[in-house]
Amino acid sequence: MDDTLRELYQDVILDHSKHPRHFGKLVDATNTAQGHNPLCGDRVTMYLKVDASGRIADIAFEGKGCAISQASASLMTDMLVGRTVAEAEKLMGGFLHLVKGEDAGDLDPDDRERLDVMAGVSAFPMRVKCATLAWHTMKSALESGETAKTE
Amino acid sequence: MDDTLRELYQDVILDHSKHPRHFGKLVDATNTAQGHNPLCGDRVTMYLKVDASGRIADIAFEGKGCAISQASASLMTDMLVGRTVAEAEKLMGGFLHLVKGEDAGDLDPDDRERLDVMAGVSAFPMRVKCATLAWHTMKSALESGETAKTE
Amino acid sequence: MTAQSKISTAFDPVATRADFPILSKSIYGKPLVYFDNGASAQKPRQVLDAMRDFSATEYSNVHRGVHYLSGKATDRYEASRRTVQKFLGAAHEDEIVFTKGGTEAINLVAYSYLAPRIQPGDEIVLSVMEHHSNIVPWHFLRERNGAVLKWVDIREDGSLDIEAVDAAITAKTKLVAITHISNVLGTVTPLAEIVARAHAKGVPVLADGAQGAVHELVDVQALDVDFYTLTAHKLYGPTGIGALYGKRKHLKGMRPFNGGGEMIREVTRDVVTYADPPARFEAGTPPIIESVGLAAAIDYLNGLDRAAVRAHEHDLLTYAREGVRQFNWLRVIGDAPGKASILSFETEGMHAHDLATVLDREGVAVRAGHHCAQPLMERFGVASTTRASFGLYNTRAEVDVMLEALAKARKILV
Amino acid sequence: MTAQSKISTAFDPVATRADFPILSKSIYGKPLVYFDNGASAQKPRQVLDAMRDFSATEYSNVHRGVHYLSGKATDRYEASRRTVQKFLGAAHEDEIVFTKGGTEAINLVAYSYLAPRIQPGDEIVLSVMEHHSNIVPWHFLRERNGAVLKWVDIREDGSLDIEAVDAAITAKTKLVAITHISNVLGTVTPLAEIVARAHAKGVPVLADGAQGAVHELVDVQALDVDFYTLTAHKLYGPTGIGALYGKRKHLKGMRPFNGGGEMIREVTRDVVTYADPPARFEAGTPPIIESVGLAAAIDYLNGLDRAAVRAHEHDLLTYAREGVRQFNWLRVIGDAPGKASILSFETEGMHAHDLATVLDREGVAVRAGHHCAQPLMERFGVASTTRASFGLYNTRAEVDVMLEALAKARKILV
Ligand SMILES: Cc1ncc(COP(=O)(O)O)c(C=O)c1O
Ligand SMILES: Cc1ncc(COP(=O)(O)O)c(C=O)c1O
Repeated sequence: MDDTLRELYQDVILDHSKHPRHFGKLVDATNTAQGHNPLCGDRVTMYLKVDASGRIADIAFEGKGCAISQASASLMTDMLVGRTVAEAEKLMGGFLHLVKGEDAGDLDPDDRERLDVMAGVSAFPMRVKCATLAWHTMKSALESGETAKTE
Repeated sequence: MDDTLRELYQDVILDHSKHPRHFGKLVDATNTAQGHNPLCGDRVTMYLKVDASGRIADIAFEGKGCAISQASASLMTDMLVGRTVAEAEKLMGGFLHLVKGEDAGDLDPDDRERLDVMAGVSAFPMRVKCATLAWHTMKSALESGETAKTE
Repeated sequence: MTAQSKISTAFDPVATRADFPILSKSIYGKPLVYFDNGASAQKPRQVLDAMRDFSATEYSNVHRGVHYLSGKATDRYEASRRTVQKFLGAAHEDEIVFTKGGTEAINLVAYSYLAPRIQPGDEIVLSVMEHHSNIVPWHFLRERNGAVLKWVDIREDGSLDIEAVDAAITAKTKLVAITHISNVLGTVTPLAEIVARAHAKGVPVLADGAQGAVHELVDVQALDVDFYTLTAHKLYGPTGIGALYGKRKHLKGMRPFNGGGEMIREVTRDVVTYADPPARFEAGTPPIIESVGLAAAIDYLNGLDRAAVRAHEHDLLTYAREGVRQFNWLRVIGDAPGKASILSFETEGMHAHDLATVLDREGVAVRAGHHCAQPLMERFGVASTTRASFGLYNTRAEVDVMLEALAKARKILV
Repeated sequence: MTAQSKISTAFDPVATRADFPILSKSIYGKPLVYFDNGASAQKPRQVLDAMRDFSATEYSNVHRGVHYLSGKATDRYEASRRTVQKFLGAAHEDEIVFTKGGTEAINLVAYSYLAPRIQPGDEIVLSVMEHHSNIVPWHFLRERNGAVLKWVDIREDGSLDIEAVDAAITAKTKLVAITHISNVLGTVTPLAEIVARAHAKGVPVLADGAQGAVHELVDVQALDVDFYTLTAHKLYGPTGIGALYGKRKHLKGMRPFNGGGEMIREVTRDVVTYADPPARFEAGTPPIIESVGLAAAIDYLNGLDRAAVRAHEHDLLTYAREGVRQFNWLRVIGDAPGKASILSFETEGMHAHDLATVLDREGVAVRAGHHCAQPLMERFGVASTTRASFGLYNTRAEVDVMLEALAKARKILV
């Protein structure tokens, strides 16, 4: 059995992809964005509720995609809910480095550990875009609500 | 000195090209055609006067071009004037074979000898079109008066 | 096992493998099993050698030059045209236009033939299994000229009902644009019949031969098709070149597509007149070296027993089709009778991309995605499929590797 | 004499000759003297090797594939884009669109940028020394959209008067389309100034860089030019590929050119949405192997001291220019200050084709004809010229061979 494959498709990932957290719509979203991965045609829609204090009060996502993109979206929503926008942005920055096999910077050790399940993607350059789709879409949602896509 | 070159640019050819016979217009032409060699941009216009008995009573040509195309046009007009259309066609067929180094068929020995000055062209495949331009144009003029070109 | 062993009337796929340098490659320590031929085929050294030798000994720009190399290069380029002419069974060499690929060949017809003939409301008939190359140029005519696209559905097994095509052709139809072979389903369309039906109503037919020229023995005169396109890189030839076959009567009446050198008769400040076909449609320096590669690829194919190659590819398809029956989580999409060696499938609970990633680690290159055929994906209600497309050099043993890899993927992913 | 001897800051043309296999060829028993570089340059083995190695080890179709070879090929293709980006000094890689050649690059701008912006009476400014590639696409817009072509004359020495360009730009001008270097005269146009003048009036500028990219060190940002085109085969690279540089702001607003795979975002039966640049303009399988060849050609050039190459080419031009002064029957056309290494001339009493034939028999490859620049021929009142265009591998000794051959031709032809 191929270790890098096992590392990529570890149980946490498969679990997230099969039972995605925060899957669905938010009727009272303050920010939304759509993401699209032209490589595989995968799509994701992000719904956010940012409260007056700049905290992500609620999150949901919809979309179809591969295990990596679904797991990544699920993990992200799970981790971001309840954080401030600034915290979310720091985490997102760290993640985008991590999946490319780059230095993720000084993340909180707990966050680091949770994100680490996605680190295996860095050995699969063709799949990095799958992992980052949800995160780029989240960024768009936070910024402007415009359509994001992984290039 | 390169023999094939001398053969190509022999005195008869250079003389014809510098002093083309039948150069000019025919005001009372019965058939005319324009020819164009897209390779070099050379052009020729043929003017014919075919009489009631199907004889080429007069011929003239105008145009600019390289020594080969000018000489060929001059030689052709010189040889065709006074012949019947049928005779002209036979000669033209023979010439088109000759310049490609193919069997020219059973030409009249005198004709054959006069045409032979052009035979050197067959060693220069890039220049065959220069030699045939006037002849193709003549063919067009005889047939329909449409624009001819060497392909 | 040498390239020279192809002397029997049969065909030895194992022997031909030696001609393709890339096939001896390992991927993550596993032998490469290249099943992405539908996207692009690998190239035999005969093609690579021909291009290199030409570049190193006879290269120059073509046409309009008087010097030796210009003559050589022009001769080779025009000889390549005749090679394509014979390969497609065209009556005249001037019916072959070199293009940058299959896509450009179709666009050329859209821009130069159809656009000036379209009135708002005029119809273009096409099937739901077309490749985007045979869809988007017609969408342009919809967007820009008011054309209407009339879609012909296919049967559940992927086959095309000739009556459905016929029914779609009306008095407003200006062109039937149909693939010869579907790049996703492998379906071979009944091209000669489609042409007969269309011509009966006075409508010309363009066939997208990107896949058809690879798997079928094409005779454009027998098919009586008006336009036929091919692309070299799927035909074991180079990238950067394809060809359009068009009947003389059509090409003669078409306006130019790109403007530039070689396609003009005369240019002045005020007017321009155009050269005859095929030059009219070959503006600029053409893919000269690639034309030599395309001719070498065709020569290579002609050197094989093509009927035997076809039988071999069909055997691979049948073998693989049988092999995947063991997986009750796998649904094959496209089972039309007589289909070409392309096997697309959907896998329950596994996304095509994840599957392709696992297969890749086993050395097996398949394609996952919409295969530039989104309307077809929609027709079957899938976002994507996994596709194994077999080429002449593939073997049953390779199919076995894929089958094992599929079973492994199931274990990892579900 | 080896390829490795290029370590000094200077440049050794004789050493580089070993890199070009074709240069050791004999023509009719005479060493090849290749002076037809303006039409197309020869290719170093570094380019041929790169293409072959890539084809034999990393080839696959690009984009959308998940498997290993697809990733490799995509990486190489996109790396080639960055190589071109750096070569032209573009700010962003998505400003580089791969095309089939220089001609297609200009046509892309005509079809996708200008056509939808032209109202009848709108003007396009161009010079009388443009190549047909930078004329005919604009004639199409005249024929089809009612555009007016405004021709800027040149001075007798072939130089361009910036005031004449400025004067031609009016409130109706939609584009200035101008060559960077004339393929007949060698004239280098004052591109940065032209751009400045045009921009002052709000008019964008397209520069035809087919020759400019070969002889000048291009920096599109410094030039501030809106569009810049190049073609690989003149740049010691392969046929079948070229590139368009376009400013982001322009490309983003342009409609697609060819329709097909890779250039879409989504295709349904009813609508189609398009990908962002550069993908939007790269329909179908692109010239993948050729992109590797183009990058290898640029790498090759970058490995030389390009300023020294330029100086060398200039030396050849000066030497040849001096050399032909001995022939009182020869008139050079184009003597603009600072011109590139292209020497066109007319010969009294000898037609260019006859001359070229004699030169060919001496092994000297020159071009004879209108050089796809008929309006320029008309400007100088000639039907054709003979053109010697020098490349980096040419030498003074070769110029001597040509000069002798010219004298010989005179004897034979007059
Ligand atoms: C059926 C079909 N048509 C058209 C094309 C387009 O060919 P190309 O990408 O070479 O232009 C392809 C391949 O991509 C194809 O499979
Ligand atoms: C100045 C100029 N522009 C455009 C072109 C066209 O380039 P290509 O033939 O590669 O398309 C050429 C060369 O033929 C040229 O010299």
